[in-house]
Amino acid sequence: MLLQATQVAIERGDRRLLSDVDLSVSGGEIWQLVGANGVGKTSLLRGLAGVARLGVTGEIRHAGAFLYLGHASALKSSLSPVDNLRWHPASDVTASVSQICEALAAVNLAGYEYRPVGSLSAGQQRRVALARLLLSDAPLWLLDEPFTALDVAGCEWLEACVHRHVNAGGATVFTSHQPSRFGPLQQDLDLGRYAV
Amino acid sequence: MLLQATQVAIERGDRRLLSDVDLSVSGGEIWQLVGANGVGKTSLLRGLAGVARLGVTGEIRHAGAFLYLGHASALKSSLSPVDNLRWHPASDVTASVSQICEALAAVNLAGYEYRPVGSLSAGQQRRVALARLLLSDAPLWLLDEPFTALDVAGCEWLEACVHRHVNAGGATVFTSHQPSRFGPLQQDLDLGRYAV
Amino acid sequence: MPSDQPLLSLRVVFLRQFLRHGRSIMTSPADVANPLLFFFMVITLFPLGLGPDPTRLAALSHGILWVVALLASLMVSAKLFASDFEDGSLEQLALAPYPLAVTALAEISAHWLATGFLLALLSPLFGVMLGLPDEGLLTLSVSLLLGTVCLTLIGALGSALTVSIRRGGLLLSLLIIPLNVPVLIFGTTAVREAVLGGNPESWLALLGGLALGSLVVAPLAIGAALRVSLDS
Amino acid sequence: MPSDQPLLSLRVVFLRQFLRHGRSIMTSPADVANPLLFFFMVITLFPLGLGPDPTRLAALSHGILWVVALLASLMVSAKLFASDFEDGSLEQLALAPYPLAVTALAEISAHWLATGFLLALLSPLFGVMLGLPDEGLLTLSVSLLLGTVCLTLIGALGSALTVSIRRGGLLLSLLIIPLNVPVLIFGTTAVREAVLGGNPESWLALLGGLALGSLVVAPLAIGAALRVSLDS
Amino acid sequence: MWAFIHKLGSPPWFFGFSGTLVRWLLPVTVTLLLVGAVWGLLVAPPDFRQGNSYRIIYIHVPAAVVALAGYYVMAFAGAVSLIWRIKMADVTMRAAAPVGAVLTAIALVTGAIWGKPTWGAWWVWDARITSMLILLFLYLGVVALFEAYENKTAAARACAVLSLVGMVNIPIIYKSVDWWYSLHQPASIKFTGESAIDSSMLYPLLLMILAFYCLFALTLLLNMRAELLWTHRDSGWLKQLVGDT
Amino acid sequence: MYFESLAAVWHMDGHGFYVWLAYALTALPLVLMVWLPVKRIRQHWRWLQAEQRRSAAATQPTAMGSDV
Ligand code: HEM
Ligand SMILES: Nc1ncnc2c1ncn2[C@@H]1O[C@H](COP(=O)(O)OP(=O)(O)OP(=O)(O)O)[C@@H](O)[C@H]1O
Ligand SMILES: Nc1ncnc2c1ncn2[C@@H]1O[C@H](COP(=O)(O)OP(=O)(O)OP(=O)(O)O)[C@@H](O)[C@H]1O
Ligand SMILES: [Mg+2]
Ligand SMILES: [Mg+2]
Repeated sequence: MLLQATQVAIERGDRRLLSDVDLSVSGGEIWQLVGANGVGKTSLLRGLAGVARLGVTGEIRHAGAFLYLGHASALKSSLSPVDNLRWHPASDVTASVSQICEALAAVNLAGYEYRPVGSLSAGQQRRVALARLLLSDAPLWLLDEPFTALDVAGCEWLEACVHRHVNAGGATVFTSHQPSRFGPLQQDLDLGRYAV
Repeated sequence: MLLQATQVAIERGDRRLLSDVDLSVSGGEIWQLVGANGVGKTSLLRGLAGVARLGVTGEIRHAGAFLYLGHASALKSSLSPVDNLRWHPASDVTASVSQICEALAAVNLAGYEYRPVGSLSAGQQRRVALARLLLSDAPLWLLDEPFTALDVAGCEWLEACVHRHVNAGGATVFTSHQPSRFGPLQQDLDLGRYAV
Repeated sequence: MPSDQPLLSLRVVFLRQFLRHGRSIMTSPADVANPLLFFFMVITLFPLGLGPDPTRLAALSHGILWVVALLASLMVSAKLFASDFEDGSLEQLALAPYPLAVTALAEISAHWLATGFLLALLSPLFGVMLGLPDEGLLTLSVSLLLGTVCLTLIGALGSALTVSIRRGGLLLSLLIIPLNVPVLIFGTTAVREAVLGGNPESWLALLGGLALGSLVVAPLAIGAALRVSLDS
Repeated sequence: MPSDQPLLSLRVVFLRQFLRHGRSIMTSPADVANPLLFFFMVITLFPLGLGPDPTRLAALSHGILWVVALLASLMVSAKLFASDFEDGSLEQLALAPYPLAVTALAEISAHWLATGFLLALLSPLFGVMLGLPDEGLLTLSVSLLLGTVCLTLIGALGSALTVSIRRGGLLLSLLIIPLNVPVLIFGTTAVREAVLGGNPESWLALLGGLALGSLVVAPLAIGAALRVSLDS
Repeated sequence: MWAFIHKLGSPPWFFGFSGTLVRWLLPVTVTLLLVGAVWGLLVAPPDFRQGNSYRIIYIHVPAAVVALAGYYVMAFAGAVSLIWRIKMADVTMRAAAPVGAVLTAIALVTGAIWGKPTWGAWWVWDARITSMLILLFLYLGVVALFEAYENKTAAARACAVLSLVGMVNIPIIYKSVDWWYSLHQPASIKFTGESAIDSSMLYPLLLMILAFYCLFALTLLLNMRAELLWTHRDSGWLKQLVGDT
Repeated sequence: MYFESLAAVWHMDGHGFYVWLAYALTALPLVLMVWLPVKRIRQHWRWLQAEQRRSAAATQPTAMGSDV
């Protein structure tokens, strides 16, 4: 069991969004948080990660490390992708330049290693953020709309990446508005059912 | 002919992205700009709209008004949707509060009229920006990734909206990574062919 | 956006943009109160730094008040266009069928009314606190009224020039401090003349000339600078 | 992120974060130069505002230098956590298995080294420009060295408290100026005593005490404030 | 004692208790204020040096004293809310800040008015005056910070952190401003402060100080009740209370 | 009573302006400080009562709720 959430309720700005959400994620599982705009997917994911604590009640337990990638990509736009990836704020792991360049090549950004991130296109910036997946060894991934701004090839790469991760015993919880990204492999948590 | 671009070339930061792009858009047409991440879709659209002029060469002619909605939504996060929409910076048209509330209801934001935009979810903010489509009478729409962050119902609404607009003699140029949003109705401009 | 619609006259455009921006300022009283409070607080720092001796403070008061007004206006206008640039409003403004100079000037005017104008109105209060002789109070107020027009316009120019720079935008706009020097000199001299019983009018006239001049020149420069920022 | 990996010691975490931030500052010389530039430019305003009489300026110089140092630190720390908050780095830092207080302190230290420390080192130069007697120069430098530690920490607290507020603007200055008053008083008094031949040591000791105290208290408050900002 | 504090943290109990308290406190405060003001304005003899202008003391000093005490009330409430997460403490802190700011402003304004006939200047940078001004800034900072946050729970936490830091700072600020002033003190100003005050003048002053303390408590309670009514509008106990009336 | 006449009370040997100004500028905020929260409490209370009546009307059979 990598993540165990019981009876979680989410409030934002004095308004209750979700209540009694139960979720347990084990290795090898892919979970998609499903729901209309504004139902509380982002809020729940932030709660599960522990980024926001105010207004989050219930029990959330992690076994092991996890990697959270939110809407904001934690990239400094004046630094290059290499400088940005050299150190991940949330973990102890520091990557070597050659590892980083490999990861950047994998997300098809070879040649952009030393440009300021701010001068990349929307999809390229998202790719830099996703390169973190390759540099982390956390078994649980929490990804908020990771497919946004990616082109078709990018989406395929990300899907393959998640498959590999899951096959290696990891687990992924993600949000996306496109249904059934991973076909029968994935499980849906429909937040509409928990909305207050 | 609502938009006529001939021999357009785009440069960004000393690097030529696209050259010899020709595009002519007439009423009733839907054009999708297609291409991989970083090929220059956003840059071209900004060039067509005239937001950026440096590095854009070639001839671009508009007949009539147009509405450009970019990545940045031109919404003040501390103001409410109603205050934001009351006046569109790029046009003379001021909308009445009742019109605005109608438009907001159409994008399924009834009840959020007077909350600060910054406290809405990603998709809800996108919906506020798209409500501008309903308040404008420009015949040409230039939309950069308008489907981003929208849920399934939102995407359907936007598609219907574009259909209506086009049936009424308008035209739409948009970017999206999902191919063939509008099936046979749309035409693709594959920027990969013009990339330098 | 070269549109078919009959273009509105520039005056109407100005007024509309002015009202819009004014309303957006008025919805948050903090936006109006904070610059004044900031001014007040920085003024209290000077007696704390220079010592409380009333005669000495009185002799310095016109200089202190003017320098602080300059700093306050710098800090306040440094971010004038920042949010417009980041959220895409500036893009949209640039597409409007009117010169950016006019719309920018409207925004700046609303901003000035909420900061410089109020500051000039309340400045006699601060003058009294620093012991500025009564004869100088009116001149202080008038000189600030004219002076903050220049200061705000010049600050807006700095903001327009640096708005697209990712690092250090705020501080780079301080590079325009040299442009403010004449304003500072005319302003302080006017108040000093009034206190000493000379004739401040000629200095005030000079300030007025500066204000008029910058009202003509600065909007054009600001419009051009905003275009450059959008293109970068 | 309660991880299985052996946790690094806090010292290592601090050092690593410090180096990272330091490198990021070093990549843009503007970030380092700007506070100095601000200091320099604002100081040149005073002779213009107060009149160029050298003896009078010399008598006021310690106060002016300290007030300007305070304002510079105000402007610089205002944005300390802003970009971290906006681009999501703060979120990630909050997930790290270490107290936010430690990582924030590391960032602040790097920031101080690039601003306050340099300012203190170069301050004698500015002192000479304003005619501060030679006896005061060393004390000025030392007092600024200790004082900017407090100023930076308090500024960081203000930044942490206001980072999530959309119309923050000047709010930060309003919060921290009152807290900076003791630093200003101890600092100016130390320099004055040195100039007058008194004993500045006791005032410097007070400043050192303040610096130590804020090194203990401020990081905790900053950590709590950053958490609040993430939660809001 | 602990049980009492615990009960204070419970909104229904507090609402009932504060209702009774307010009903007593309101007439008491008004009476004290009126008696004190009439005594100070009309009955007490004039000061032998300042004449009748000294009568401002009967509002000036009470306002200043209570304003200073108010900051500690606010900061203490902030500490309680931060450590024990008691909602009522939030509400106390939130209510205390504007009240304290107004009292500080009153002390400053009446002091300035007093200064004109006494020193011939509306304002001088005296130690006590300056520290009072800084106290006003501290209060305004808390008020402004609270208003700036949209999420009021987060706002209360942020204000708690700020007021705690402010509380640590207040003695330092007061001491430092004192030293600052005594170092620079110019000869031209004499503060009448320390001279012994005659009992015929002292009694109304003490009465007014008591009255201002009552007023502070009263406005605090009223603000808290208003806040409670709104935040608990959906809770059962309040509905029952409304239904009963 | 120290003063002999009302005029003397008003004049206070030349200090009347300052004293009365100070008292007026104190009385005004003090009254507001008490009155504003009292007004807010009244408003909230009335709102709660109205709410209760509304929900009572909603739960009751419509035949009886005709007066609402
Ligand atoms: C803007 C002006 C003024 C401010 C802000 C101010 C502030 C204060 C404060 C904070 C206190 C309370 C000190 C304590 O708690 O012990 C106080 C007390 C007092 N003030 Fe003022 N004051 C001002 C002007 C004046 C003036 C002009 C006079 C009379 C000439 C005056 C006479 C007194 C006296 C007699 C006391 C009480 C005695 C004492 O505690 O020493 N004040 N003032
Ligand atoms: N500000 C900038 N300065 C310099 N180069 C830039 C800048 N912005 C973008 N570029 C470069 O221009 C190219 C095109 O960017 P653009 O944003 O137009 O791509 P796009 O087709 O919209 O991509 P996406 O699908 O990711 O949105 C990219 O390779 C990018 O690196
Ligand atoms: N900062 C905030 N303050 C108050 N309310 C907020 C805030 N952010 C979001 N909300 C509200 O919380 C609800 C859920 O927001 P959230 O971002 O979690 O939605 P979401 O499911 O991720 O939506 P989307 O599909 O649009 O990303 C929304 O209704 C929104 O109005
Ligand atoms: Mg979301
Ligand atoms: Mg793009």
